[in-house]
Amino acid sequence: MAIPEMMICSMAREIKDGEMAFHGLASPLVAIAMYLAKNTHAPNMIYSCVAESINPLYDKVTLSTGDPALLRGATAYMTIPQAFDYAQKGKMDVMFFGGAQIDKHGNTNLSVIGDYEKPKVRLPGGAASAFLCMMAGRTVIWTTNHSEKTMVEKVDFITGQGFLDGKVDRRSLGALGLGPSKVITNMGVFDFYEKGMRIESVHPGFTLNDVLDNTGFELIVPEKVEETRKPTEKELEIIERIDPDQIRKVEFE
Amino acid sequence: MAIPEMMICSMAREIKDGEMAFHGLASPLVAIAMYLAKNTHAPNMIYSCVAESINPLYDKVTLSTGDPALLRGATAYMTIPQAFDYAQKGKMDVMFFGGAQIDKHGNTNLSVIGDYEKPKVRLPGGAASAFLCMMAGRTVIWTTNHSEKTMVEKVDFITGQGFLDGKVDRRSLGALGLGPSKVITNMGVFDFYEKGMRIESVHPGFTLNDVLDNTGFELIVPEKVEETRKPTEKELEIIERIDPDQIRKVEFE
Amino acid sequence: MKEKLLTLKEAASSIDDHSSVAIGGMSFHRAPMALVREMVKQTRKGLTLIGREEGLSFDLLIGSNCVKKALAAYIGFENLGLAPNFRKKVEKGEIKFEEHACQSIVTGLRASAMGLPFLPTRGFLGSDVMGVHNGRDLRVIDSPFTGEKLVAVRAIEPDVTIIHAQMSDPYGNTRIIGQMFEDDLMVKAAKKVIVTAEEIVDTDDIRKHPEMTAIPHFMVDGVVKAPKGAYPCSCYCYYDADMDHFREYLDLCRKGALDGYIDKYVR
Amino acid sequence: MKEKLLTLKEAASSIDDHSSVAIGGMSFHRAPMALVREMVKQTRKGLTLIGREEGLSFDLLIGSNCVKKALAAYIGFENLGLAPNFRKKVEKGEIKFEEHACQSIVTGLRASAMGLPFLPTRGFLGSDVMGVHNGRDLRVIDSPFTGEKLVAVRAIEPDVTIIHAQMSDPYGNTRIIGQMFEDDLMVKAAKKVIVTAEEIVDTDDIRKHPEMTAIPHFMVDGVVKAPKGAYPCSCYCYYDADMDHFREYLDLCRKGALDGYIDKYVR
Repeated sequence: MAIPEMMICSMAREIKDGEMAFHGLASPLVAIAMYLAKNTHAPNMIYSCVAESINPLYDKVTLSTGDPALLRGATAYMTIPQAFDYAQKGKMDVMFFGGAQIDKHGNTNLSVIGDYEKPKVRLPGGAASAFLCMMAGRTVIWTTNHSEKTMVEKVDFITGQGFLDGKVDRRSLGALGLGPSKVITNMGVFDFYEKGMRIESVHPGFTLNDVLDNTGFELIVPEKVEETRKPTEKELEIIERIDPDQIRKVEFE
Repeated sequence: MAIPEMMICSMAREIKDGEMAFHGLASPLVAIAMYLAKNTHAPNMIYSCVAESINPLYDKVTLSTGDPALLRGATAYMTIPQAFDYAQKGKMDVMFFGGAQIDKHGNTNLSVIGDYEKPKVRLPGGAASAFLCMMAGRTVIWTTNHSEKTMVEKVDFITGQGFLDGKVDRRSLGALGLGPSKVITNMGVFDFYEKGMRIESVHPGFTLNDVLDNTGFELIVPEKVEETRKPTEKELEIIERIDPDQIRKVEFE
Repeated sequence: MKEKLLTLKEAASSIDDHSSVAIGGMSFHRAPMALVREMVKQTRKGLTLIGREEGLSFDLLIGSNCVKKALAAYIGFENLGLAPNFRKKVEKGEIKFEEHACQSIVTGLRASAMGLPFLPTRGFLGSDVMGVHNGRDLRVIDSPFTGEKLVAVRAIEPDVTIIHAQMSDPYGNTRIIGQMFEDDLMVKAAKKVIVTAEEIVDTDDIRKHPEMTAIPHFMVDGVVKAPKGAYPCSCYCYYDADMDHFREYLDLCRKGALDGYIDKYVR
Repeated sequence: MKEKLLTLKEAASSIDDHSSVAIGGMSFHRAPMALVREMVKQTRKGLTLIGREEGLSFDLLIGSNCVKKALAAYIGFENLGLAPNFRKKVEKGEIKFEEHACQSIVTGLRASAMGLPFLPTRGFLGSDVMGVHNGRDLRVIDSPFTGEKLVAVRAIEPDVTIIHAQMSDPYGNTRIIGQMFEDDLMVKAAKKVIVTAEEIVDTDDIRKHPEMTAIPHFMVDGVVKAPKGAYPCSCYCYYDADMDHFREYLDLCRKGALDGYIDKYVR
């Protein structure tokens, strides 16, 4: 099964028409998903991104999702500080974040494996996470590496806030947004039910047991586990058109 | 005697080469003085102004000193918020302020004659005064109407901070700048000596007694009262060139 | 993107009585005068006006009894003279004026544009402008790291911001040519935004120079085609300020004949 | 205006060991790489690097033992992989990394650019990023008017900011085409500024479009003519990022052969 396309389509479905979505660096799957959403069910979504561009008209997705080329054909130039100001007014609807670790409460870690001062692995850092995870209307978390090492009981370091310990009210910490709405992995799509992570659907090619065996905490399993909806012909065509160079596969290598 | 030119030349002399000077609205005398300074002794001064323009190359001074035309030929566009940021870093050297009332400690009033809540005269407001009088390296104050009503013992309302009560240390109130360095009127030029206002020079055509009789507080009179240096031919020529429409006379009408 | 074209009449009607309205432009320049005139015609009531350095837009609305309060750092006509209606109404106690300095207007708008309840500034201490606000909108604070005294400025969030620009597309992607005069901050700070524009252009034209879009479409609620919409104020690259018009206004107002001006230019 | 033209060598020499240096650009884009390489060649020591989302500029200086501390929100090579030298040096405890989020870098630079000791921001609470700063540079405050909890960010004032731009005149009037990437904030925040530029243009050209001057001359201390000065990073409208060069860098570093890279491209 074509997992990149499956993930892209799942991401695209998280964007509603008229909403503002934002992607950061190292996010070709998200960039393609945003393009896909805009060219299918969400023509009025506002595409904003780390390339400081609003509604770009680019020909094809770039390996760097901060590429200056994304400015061409945009309806506006909006700097990162300006975009963050707008997010701080509660007007950024959806933000997508990757996580090297993702825990059962939707917290993400892009900082360190191990101790902060003496890390086993120093990761690149969370970029906008600690800010936007509290500001965006909701966050969508993704990983292309669904495994016990990625999907963990508790992240070593909370870079991006999910539901934290699962008990605290995010609003009491100044959150403007609701927190993680979905986790999209190479194996399935997950949502949160009473602050626990729940299986929404499993991608074709994987079984429920694949998912459970590769998750480092107890997932909530619904009565009926759906299969993730497959990309349509039209969706695949749009994905291929915007990504002829197959950049969507880089993260799976 | 040509008082507008006398005042313009006195103002121009307050700008040192390399300094950043700023003018606001309703300031044709200042605009001409800055132009004059730049074209005589201070070629490297930085001309900044409420028209959000740096080093404009305008042909002639405009009746509105916030005229968009001042942007033409500028080396940079700098918004008011950006200019204020720069002032807040202590990097704006000289600012010129008019005053409907000016008191012996160099405080200025552009707000109200009488009580704030029930004013006898509601003046236009101090524009940038309450901020820039504390931020600018020094302020130069002017009036074209040197009289007992203008030059008062104590302003009815401190819009722009001078030396306040003459005792308080401006720095204890967060001032980055030294305060008023000169007061330039239609009758003379004044400086501050131990926080009292002192006659520096009297314009040709006026006597010391004219000045004293028209001042509502006790001026410090130096041993020798100088006559203000007259504009040179070159200065007059530059003034005429930049102000062929005689806008410099408007404030005297 | 959603089309947002309105007539002047519709735009003015969409501004509620008793709302707070930030007005773009500065002094004689690029104020949204056509919309202001329409507001006068529709006899808006009880408005709170917000601006930095203002002239005719404020004085006309004040003189026409549309205003209960104004926040600004300067209201006047530069070297043409004082603002006659502003002056008279304040002196008679008929409107309230909360005097700011430019920086507190800028800082309050910036705070709101940034989604913050306040921002700090330097300056102000020692000026009686602090007393006007009496701790309500300007308050002395200690800087958290350095302990310095700064002034906190409360966010200024206008109910509506109205500006005049050179160009907009039907969706609100707006170009402002030349000076910005904080129109961008007023837009970002406001709950609702109306743009009047000299020209309505195609989005394809907007896309040729995204860096020229001062205001992105999603910040705008209504777009009005209003050629000469800043007149008698200037509109950079389109027309200069008509100083004779301002002189006529001032002459009439000083004679107590604002009605004559309104009959001639507003109704 | 004063001419400020320097050679790359002079510019790099003017950056003191142990100073804090903010580096412009973002990720693979418009970092001042020619000047960074010259700094490596001159073996600067003990630098504190400041940036938001950084790649080769940081990793090369870190790998070359020029750095004692870094402040950033991201150091990596996007989908090409982790930053090998950054990772190794932090894991070995050889450099200190103060992890920020983008917004705290932006806010700290903004504070300094505005001449303020701090600025507030929302967010951050609940993230372990707060703990990294332990109240030193990020601190919870109560908003003065509303009582809300906000985070105060201490001003970030680099000793030196280095950026690469498309054009500058000899005095430092600098045009940046396309994305700004906070280069303007870094410049305004810094004590000293060096601009490298693809082209040195006449001031007469600058004066034709003042609105395109991203950085006015008086904020700049040194100007270096450096064609291809961002390479292998992209420079919008001049050249794209050379991804093969980045791949070569990463391959060599992963093999422990940074010296080979330096021999080939730096010395």
